[in-house]
Amino acid sequence: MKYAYYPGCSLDATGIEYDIANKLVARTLGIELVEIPDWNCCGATSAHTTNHLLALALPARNLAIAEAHGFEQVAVPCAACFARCKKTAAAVQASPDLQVQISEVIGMTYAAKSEILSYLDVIGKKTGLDHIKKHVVQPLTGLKIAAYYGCLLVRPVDITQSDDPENPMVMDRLLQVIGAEPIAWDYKTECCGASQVVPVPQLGKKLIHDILKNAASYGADAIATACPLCMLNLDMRQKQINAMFGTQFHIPVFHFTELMALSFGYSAQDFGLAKHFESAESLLERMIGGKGA
Amino acid sequence: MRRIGVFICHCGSNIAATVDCAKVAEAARGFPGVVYSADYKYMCSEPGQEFIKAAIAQEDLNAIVVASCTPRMHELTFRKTLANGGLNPYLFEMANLREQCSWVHTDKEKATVKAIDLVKMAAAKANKNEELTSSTMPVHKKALVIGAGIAGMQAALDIADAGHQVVLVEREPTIGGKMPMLDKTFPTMDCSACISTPKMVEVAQHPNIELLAYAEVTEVKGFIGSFTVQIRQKAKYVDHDKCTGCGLCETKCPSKVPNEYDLGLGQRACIYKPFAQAVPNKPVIDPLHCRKLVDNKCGLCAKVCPTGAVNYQDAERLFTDTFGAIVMATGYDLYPWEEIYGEYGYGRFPDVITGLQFERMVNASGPTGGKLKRPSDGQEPKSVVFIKCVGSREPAKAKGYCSRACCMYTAKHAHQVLDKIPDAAVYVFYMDVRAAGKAYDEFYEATLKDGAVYLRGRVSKIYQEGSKLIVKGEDSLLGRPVQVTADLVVLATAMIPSQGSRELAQTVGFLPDLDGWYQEAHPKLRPVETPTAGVFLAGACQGPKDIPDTVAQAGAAAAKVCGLLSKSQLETNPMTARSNPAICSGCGLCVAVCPYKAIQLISLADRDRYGKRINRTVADVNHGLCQGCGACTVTCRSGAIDLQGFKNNQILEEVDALWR
Amino acid sequence: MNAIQIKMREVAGQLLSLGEVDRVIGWEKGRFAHQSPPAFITDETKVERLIWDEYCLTGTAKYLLDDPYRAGKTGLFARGCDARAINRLIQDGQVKRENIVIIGICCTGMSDSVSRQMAAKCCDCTHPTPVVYDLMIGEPVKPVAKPERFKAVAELEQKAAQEKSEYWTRQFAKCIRCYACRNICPACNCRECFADQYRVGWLGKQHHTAENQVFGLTRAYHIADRCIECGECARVCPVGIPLMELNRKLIKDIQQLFGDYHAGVDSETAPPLGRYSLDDMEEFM
Amino acid sequence: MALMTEANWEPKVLAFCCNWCSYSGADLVGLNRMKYPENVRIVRVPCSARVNPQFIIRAFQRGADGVLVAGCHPGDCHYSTGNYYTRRRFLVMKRLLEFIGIESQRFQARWISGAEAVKFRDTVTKLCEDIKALGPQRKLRDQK
Repeated sequence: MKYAYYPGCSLDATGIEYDIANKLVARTLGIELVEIPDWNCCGATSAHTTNHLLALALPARNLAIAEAHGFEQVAVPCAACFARCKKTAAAVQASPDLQVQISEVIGMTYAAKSEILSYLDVIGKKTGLDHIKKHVVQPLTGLKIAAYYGCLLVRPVDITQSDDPENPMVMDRLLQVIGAEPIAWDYKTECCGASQVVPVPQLGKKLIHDILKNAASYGADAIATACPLCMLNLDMRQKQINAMFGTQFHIPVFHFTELMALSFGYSAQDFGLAKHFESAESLLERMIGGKGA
Repeated sequence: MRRIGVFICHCGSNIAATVDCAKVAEAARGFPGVVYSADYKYMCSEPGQEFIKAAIAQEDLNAIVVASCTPRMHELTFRKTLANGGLNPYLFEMANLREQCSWVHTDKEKATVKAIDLVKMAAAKANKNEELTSSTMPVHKKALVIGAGIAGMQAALDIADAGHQVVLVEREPTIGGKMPMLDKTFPTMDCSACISTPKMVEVAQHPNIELLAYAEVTEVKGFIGSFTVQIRQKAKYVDHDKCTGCGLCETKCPSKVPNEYDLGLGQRACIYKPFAQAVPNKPVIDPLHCRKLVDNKCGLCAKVCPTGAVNYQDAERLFTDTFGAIVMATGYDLYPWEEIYGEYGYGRFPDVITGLQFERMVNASGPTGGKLKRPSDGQEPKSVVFIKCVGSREPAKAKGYCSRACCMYTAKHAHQVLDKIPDAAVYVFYMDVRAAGKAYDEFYEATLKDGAVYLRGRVSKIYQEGSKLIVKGEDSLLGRPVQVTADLVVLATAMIPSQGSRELAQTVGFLPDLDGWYQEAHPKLRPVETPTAGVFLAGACQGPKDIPDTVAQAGAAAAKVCGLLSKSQLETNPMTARSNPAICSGCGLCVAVCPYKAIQLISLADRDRYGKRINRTVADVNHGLCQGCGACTVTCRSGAIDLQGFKNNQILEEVDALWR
Repeated sequence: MNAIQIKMREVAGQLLSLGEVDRVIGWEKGRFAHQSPPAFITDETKVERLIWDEYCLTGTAKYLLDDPYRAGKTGLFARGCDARAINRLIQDGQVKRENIVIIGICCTGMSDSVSRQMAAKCCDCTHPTPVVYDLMIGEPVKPVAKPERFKAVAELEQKAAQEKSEYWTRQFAKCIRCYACRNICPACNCRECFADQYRVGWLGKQHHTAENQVFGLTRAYHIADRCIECGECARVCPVGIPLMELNRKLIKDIQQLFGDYHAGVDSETAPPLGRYSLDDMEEFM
Repeated sequence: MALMTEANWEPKVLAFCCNWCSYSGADLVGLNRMKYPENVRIVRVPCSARVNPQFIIRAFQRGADGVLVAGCHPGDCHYSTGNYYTRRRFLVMKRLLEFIGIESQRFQARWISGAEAVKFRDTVTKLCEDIKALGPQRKLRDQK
């Protein structure tokens, strides 16, 4: 399988280990990821609060380049980028006028014909769980993991085409295949507070706290994410949360592809596990006898 | 030859001020077929009508045109005048000189030119008018009521009290429907069972009502006045003639299953009456769970029955009867919220229940004896959250309509919780409070005073934390998220048409609306009739309703039925479609467009062009069903099907006259 | 072509001799080399009359209506257009499927008797292979979309009202009201045509352009959602009125307005003007 | 009556109105004493679905300068579904008329309820104005 790959800005910076893990997983599974040449920022939350046309034109340019290179499918690892790309495609498909307007703005034709997939769906829906299972050499047996999807991967459902916006199961099934034990918990699709934590810290941090608390209450050893922003929030801010709420959370947070890479036999050095704030060392020690480290 | 008389009305100065009536009358004398014309101050007055009658006699007129006001006002008046004058009333035509000429124009010369044209058109049509006569159809003086909830019972009683025979069919083992399941009724808080069970008994004892519980309608043929209906009596496995209803069998039956009547909150035996006051107050055997019927084991009920009423060999029975009218009263079901509300846990939290389950729980004769208990642990809830509009007003995932009764029963539930558990906290998540009804808003206000906390906003998530339910939502008035820790959550789920109602509508011969509710013939003017003549609507099958509205509508439907059954013959409207078998080629295109299913293809004995005896297919219009819309006429390329009173040649003649 | 002709005679002979049909309708060689008129054969020894050449232009199905109540079964040679015509007649209740044995022929197109080029009606054919048959001669070909058959209509649509009016006035000025278009049309199967009903007065008997045009328009509307595009009307018109342009205009609009519909491709789907959808386009608000 | 010449030409517009909605809407214009041009002549039919497109062709043939078909709004048909057929028939017929050169303004279909007196008045007023601008209708006409 061959996909145009749109990493987005996060995967070039705070989420660089996600990018590395994605590529490791792709290599193992025989998926060819071709990075869209000369890609630009998707606009994320800033663009559509500023100018609607701009918010659509930014992703449209990336998607148009992918189309020009003949790609029928685009893989997007970041949930925010994914939401923006999907929204743009839907808007252009719904309005021929808008298509003309956008194509004029970006200086190339955007037909909105290619299928846009989150990287989670590429692995979890398009690749085949049986195929993945064949590559598992180091099953993560006994790892109680909370699969966390956040909001932008699942909502609005008519844009994202999520399997179930209230109780998605794609990542859960994937984690099960690599030997882990996904838990049934309640905060799978609650907001991680990404856009609140800077302007309204007390609100944003409460959102993070609630997610950690619910995961902990169900006995999760770790949390798996499919978005660099969710990852950053849940991982980086645990210290602040503990200070603010008087809690003692130290829950390792992973990109789902990191866990897959581990199960495929890669070691933590192969990607950037050391870049995480909450150390996973002792957990991995317990899990796979330090083979990961 | 038509000898047409034309009468121009001044309508005082209403017409005469803007139209030169004498000039119009004069011009009319030149129109084809017109032998007499006159103008007069008030044609509709007694002398005006006498004037027409006299002219009919003196001038030997055989068609009349009156040019006055709109035919919607006086067409019937003048038709009677013709009849009194000895002419067929359909040899009449009207020109609308007032509403559509003098009142809308000011230039007298131009208005007069137009008036002449209008009279010319009317005269041209009158020239082609034919005598039309009504035919009659017999009326079987017996009504069928389908569904014996409060709507069906009320309709049956009202029809029966008027002296007509009624057959009341109910598919459940007991009549009563949902109303006896309820505890109290808003806003008066009188006991629901106390007012509905006497009705059930009254139905059972009424000499004019034949009750067929545990039965279903399987086939309907015919039309208004004589519907031939096939009814299937399900196997009861208990001979109700022998059974005394002592209930011994129920107490001895060793198999227990969840009781549908208590919505799974309680249990029943496999030989059972749904509830204590069931009518008929005699049990049936549940063939899916009875050990004797499933495995041929047990047989205890037959052994203990003192009258030998249990009969495991019982089989269903089909029989046929003829009715003059049918009342649909099939009621509603509740939306299966567990299928789509992932945010409320897809039904996996036992302490999230529906309003109807709450009713059973709060009901003194219900599974908990009227005590509010959490289904999970039997504890008394101290914090109860109600969520309204679950499935209603939710076009994105469920139904777009409002279910109408939920605002009030939720207010009632809130009040009941506060009444029974005074230290309880009650929260109601709502979108709007729709309390339009007599004493409804006062009731809602009282509930607020009782201490119920109304939070305007939707609930986004319910999850379990320990033994508690965490309810997350929004207070949209404050613009803040809210979180409530609850012991019990009660959902006001949407009403949906009862299961199987769409198929039943097809059986009876009409179509439900897009949501599956039974479509009334006209939303304003014919709210209890269906487009199929002789089929009427009562209660929630037509759309969500509370009890008072249901009963009122049932009474209205009954009045319509009584009106119909009070006649022994029905006079049909003669302005209906006729098919000319000589021209009809039997293509059947007209059959499909008829909204009343009035056209069918029949076989006609004929000879072909070589003189050989053949049978060929032609369209045939049932004049009892046809309402005279004329949609069929346009589908017929050869004009074999035509509409009496608005025939192709009559309308073409009107068009032609304008440029003659 | 000869292989088809050999097979036709063989099949016809078998059907007649086994008594499965008591007549077959096909084509034979007429007086002129460039005409192959229909043949009606009841005797198995006469099957040699049947031919298959490039001038078998006439549709066979409409001949079923010449004696619709005859007792025996008819073996009907049917190309794509004839098969759709049969469906048309079945759907309109004019013939019964069980009374016909359809011998399908996969047709590659016929030649115009005058120009000797591919006949216009065959150039525009979308279903060369029969859509309904009992026996099949030849190799089936998939239906082709042929959107270009609407080209003439689309071009005319672009013209000014005056130009359009002049065009059609000129065309119908030629009409001699012979009704050949109606008589050959499988969708025109009324027992009594509106054009013959002088009592109702749908149409005057006078032969002048306005009446001719009203006839043409009315006929086009009558078959609007039921025309199977066999092109016979235009082919038989002795004065060459482009009748298929009117029919195609209606087919094009109906497809655009109410969704894809090809009359006669099956005998079940109701014609679009005999049904409706709540979501139909709204331009009368 | 003065002979109609080019100079004093007044258009004649034929309107087919369904009895239940549009005809009573037209009556309501009168009851409210609102005014519209004298050029309109109304033919009453039970339902807009009774209007055979052939009637429209006939009107143009005989000399109508414009034709209006008016019925109840979709969903409000007195006979439940009649106007849905009307809609299909005249969506098609309108295009056919344009195809043979009848200007689009000359034939219109409109949904006018029994309460929409203003809509009736405005519709026929606009129709008459459009037709006056176009001039007499000569296509499809009988030669006299």
